[in-house]
Amino acid sequence: MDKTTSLSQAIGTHLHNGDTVALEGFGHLVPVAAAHEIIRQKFTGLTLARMSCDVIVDQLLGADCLQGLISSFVANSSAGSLYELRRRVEHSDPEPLWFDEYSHGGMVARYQAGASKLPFQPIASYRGSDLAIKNPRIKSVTDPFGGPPIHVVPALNPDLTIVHAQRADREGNVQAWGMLGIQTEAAFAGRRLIVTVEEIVDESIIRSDPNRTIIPAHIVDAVVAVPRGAHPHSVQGYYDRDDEFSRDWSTLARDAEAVRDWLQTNIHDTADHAEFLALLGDDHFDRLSIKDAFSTPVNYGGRG
Amino acid sequence: MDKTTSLSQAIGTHLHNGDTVALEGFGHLVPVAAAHEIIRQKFTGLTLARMSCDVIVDQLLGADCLQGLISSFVANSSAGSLYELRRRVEHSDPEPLWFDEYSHGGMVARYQAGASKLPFQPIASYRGSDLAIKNPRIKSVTDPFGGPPIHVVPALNPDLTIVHAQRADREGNVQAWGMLGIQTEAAFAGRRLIVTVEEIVDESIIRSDPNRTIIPAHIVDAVVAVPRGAHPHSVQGYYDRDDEFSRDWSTLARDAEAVRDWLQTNIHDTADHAEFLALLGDDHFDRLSIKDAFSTPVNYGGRG
Amino acid sequence: MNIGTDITSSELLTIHSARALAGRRVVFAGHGLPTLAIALAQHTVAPEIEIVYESGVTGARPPDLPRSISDSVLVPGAASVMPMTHLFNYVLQGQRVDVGFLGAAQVDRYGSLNSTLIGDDWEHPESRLPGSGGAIEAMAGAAEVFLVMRRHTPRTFVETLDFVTSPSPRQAAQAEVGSMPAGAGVTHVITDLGIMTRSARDEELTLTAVHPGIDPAEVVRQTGWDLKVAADLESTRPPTPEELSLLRETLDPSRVYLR
Amino acid sequence: MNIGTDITSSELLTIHSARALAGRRVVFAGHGLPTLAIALAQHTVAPEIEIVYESGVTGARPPDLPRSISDSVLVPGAASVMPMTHLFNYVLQGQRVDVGFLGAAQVDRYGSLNSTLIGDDWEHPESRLPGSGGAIEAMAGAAEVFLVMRRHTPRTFVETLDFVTSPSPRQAAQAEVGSMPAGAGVTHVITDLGIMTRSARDEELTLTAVHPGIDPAEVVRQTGWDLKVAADLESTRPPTPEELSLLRETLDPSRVYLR
Repeated sequence: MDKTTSLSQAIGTHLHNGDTVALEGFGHLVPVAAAHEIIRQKFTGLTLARMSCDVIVDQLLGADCLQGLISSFVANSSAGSLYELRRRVEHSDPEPLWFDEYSHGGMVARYQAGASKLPFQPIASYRGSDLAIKNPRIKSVTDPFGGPPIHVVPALNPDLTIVHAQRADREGNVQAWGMLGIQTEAAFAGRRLIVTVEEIVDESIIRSDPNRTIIPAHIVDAVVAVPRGAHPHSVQGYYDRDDEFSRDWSTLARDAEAVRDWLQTNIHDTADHAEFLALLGDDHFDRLSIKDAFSTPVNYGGRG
Repeated sequence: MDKTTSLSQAIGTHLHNGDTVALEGFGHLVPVAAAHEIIRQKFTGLTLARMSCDVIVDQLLGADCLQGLISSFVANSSAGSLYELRRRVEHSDPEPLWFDEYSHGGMVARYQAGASKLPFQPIASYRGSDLAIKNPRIKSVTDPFGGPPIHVVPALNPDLTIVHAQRADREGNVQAWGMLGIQTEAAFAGRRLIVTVEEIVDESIIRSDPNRTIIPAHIVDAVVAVPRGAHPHSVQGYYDRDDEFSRDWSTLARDAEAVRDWLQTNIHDTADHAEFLALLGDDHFDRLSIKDAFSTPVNYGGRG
Repeated sequence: MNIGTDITSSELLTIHSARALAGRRVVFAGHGLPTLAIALAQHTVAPEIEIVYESGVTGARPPDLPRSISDSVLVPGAASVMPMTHLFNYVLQGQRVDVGFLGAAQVDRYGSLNSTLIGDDWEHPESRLPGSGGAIEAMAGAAEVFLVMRRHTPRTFVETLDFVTSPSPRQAAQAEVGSMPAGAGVTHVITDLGIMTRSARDEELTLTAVHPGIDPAEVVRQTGWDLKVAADLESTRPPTPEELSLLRETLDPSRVYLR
Repeated sequence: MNIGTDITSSELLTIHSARALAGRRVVFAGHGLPTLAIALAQHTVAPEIEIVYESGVTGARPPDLPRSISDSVLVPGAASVMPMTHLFNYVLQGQRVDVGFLGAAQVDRYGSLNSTLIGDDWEHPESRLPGSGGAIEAMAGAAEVFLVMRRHTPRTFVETLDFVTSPSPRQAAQAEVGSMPAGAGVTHVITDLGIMTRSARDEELTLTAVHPGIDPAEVVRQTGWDLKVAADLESTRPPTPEELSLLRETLDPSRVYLR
């Protein structure tokens, strides 16, 4: 079944106001273009699940798409603070943000339980942490094998998961390499799943290396070609991270009005990701170019 | 650190009588040569952990290496019964076998908990199964999130895990492709870890494709080159399965005396795996040859 | 040729198993005949089926019929090979499978299955069988389970299983602990005599079709419980020459499964 | 040149952090200076170190200093890239790490860390910090934790943390629920003033060395609790020209971390 579609169509079909949506990608393969399309379509009341926050969290907050956040790291990586997020958390400005906080290990466990249709997942690291005291969703169970009680975190099953990858075939078999984050688990945990990719490739390429597939087609609802869809994050083998963009954001976002202006110009006034990229300028990706380094082929040969 | 050694040295150093040893590999990449070396060195009182049994389980039983078995499938795949195993289980002949039985899902969960240093792992599939009633190690915990009580299986932490793979570098970064079974989890769950491989390759080959690494060097104690170390099972890209061998075993093993004779000739009277293979004959692997099918290289390029 | 007389029981089972897959998409293939049945379904009633194997392989297009679920012939050209953790946790327990296709040594009237032992003592069985493998997980996680049984006899269709390996939803509901199965349990049983179906949790398997020439009374006699027979009992449509030719000439010419 | 006067605080911290890694093998690198310190250690006291990053990369040999733990420059030529489930479950929780190398906003006398907030209300903090990331897991799973703190002040070395993100083993022992941490917690704290160490669970951080020219009384004043000073307090050995040259010319020539 051909599941390719446009980003606008995919988001419009599979996302609804009030949904919990997971956008995963750990500093690499981040579904930025998809986040922008969510802003463009003016969704509201969403709860975002995202382990490690970044510019898109500030942008979704600035666009008033989010009422809640489920996360374990709320800075802009090494680039500084996320000021929209801080205004919401520190001053309820312009309104409070429901923040369901874990550690990375806790988020990994929540996605795993969600993907596995288990009610919860045990985790060994929370004894003595104020996080386990403050967050009422971190609970404990007794150990029937005689050890001390152990903490458990609840399953996370987003209404929609969106991930970005290097490539997929038209059916939605998705391949990615480099740092993989929690994308496979987030994908299986989601009730619906959209995958954006740098390129749609012929299935013969996917099928020449089946161990490279991180998400099998049968759980994918829509697959969308969105070249440069992870900028300002990197895509291994395609383009480098744009640290300047991320640093500039942390400066710009100190001013709420500047965030509004940026969103108007860059998202609302552009029709799609291609127009967004055009604003960056034709040569913007020149300095983000990468040096090729190809894998040694392996032999999948069998009887035949 | 160079961790390459001989199979005899690796087994002699890292295995002890009475240990629990995991030999994993799901009809592919099975550490057969390592099992034979355990027989050759006449270990006793071992408990074997192995999800899906096969000829090596019958051989280890026939050689009186095992007092216990932890498993979830005790037939010789599609080739028939394992008669040494059946004699032990059905008739305590020549002596009883402690059999700790699960489903495949339960074994997966046990290895995961072991690898994760959790006391147990929840599992959703055991309600109403006699297995959960008969096996006292399948227990339950209450669900603090309001659902029904859920079954849990205990962590499995073998004293020694042995797996077989296509290739590794001398430090022990292990790469495998094709069907991967539970090898990564068994490796992390083990207190010690031996890896046998079809070939030791230069680290530049491993490092050209880091996502292909299924076991990182820092958990490996010994790495041993054992070409054709998985026969009669297949190794993707190297050789096909030897179904005739497996079928013949299920015939031969109906007679306990024949098993003893086979072990004497093929294991005890051979110095190592190379001598074992020599008994099969020079042209034995000709009919197990495979047709090449190489993966399309991917670009790992980054800044730099 | 008179296809009515030289059809083997294996062929009959495979063809009716394949037909039952019409409209299904994600199918989990257990050991044996199911693999062949799914291949036939892909060539006939259900081209969109994605087979998922216990070994983690999805979307396989093997040049040869695989000799087992872990045959490496499944891998070249497959769409994905998942780690076993993903297959068991995310696909089976994760309730991503539409049909789990299983075999068993014994089945009871609500579709509980025994693939563990014959006898009355788990520790010292008369006859030790393979055990669960992934059958327990397929039963608990798949939306429905199809069962193929080579021989329909009172020893295989029993009132009380010697061991409940994979419980029916009804059996699971009677237990006190654990998560309820996600699906309906066994909905189709295909045997050498006919086809039984059920759907609701407390519904028994009902004989809904017999193969041509089979007396329903004989099926009842060969069943270890008082088998219900549907009022509108049908006769199964005989294998077509196309189905037989696909099976014999294209899918299993060396008769790996068609013994 | 007079290396004593033009050494920056970052250089000093990095060099002493690197030295503390002598003899260690598997090291987990948090955000920031730890990455640079480990690189220096690999070039000097601990060539066998295998760095493990939160992003799943092991055995990285980046041509450039990575700008963060998720910089894709870490990947080409690395020994492995693990899925995040393996990194968090099998490596960190699996107790495979010898040293977790962390930073924090606040530390207390037993080595509990705060990287979550400043203020007294989790829901409405005065200042919201990044949060745990993987710090809680590194603290709980690593055999020991090294802490590097850029500024040693009474606001960062406090009697009571505003929020206990990553608890010391002593703090964990006082809780009633959960698994005890596997390791010793924070064993080394490297700051711009000196070095504190501890080992046993109920042992406080003790000032064991000060940098040349630093008065130990000043360190005590800059600490928010009554800091113990070792009877045999040492003066740290100044950075060597080799260490400085490696740092400045080879490892971080563009001063990503050496600000």
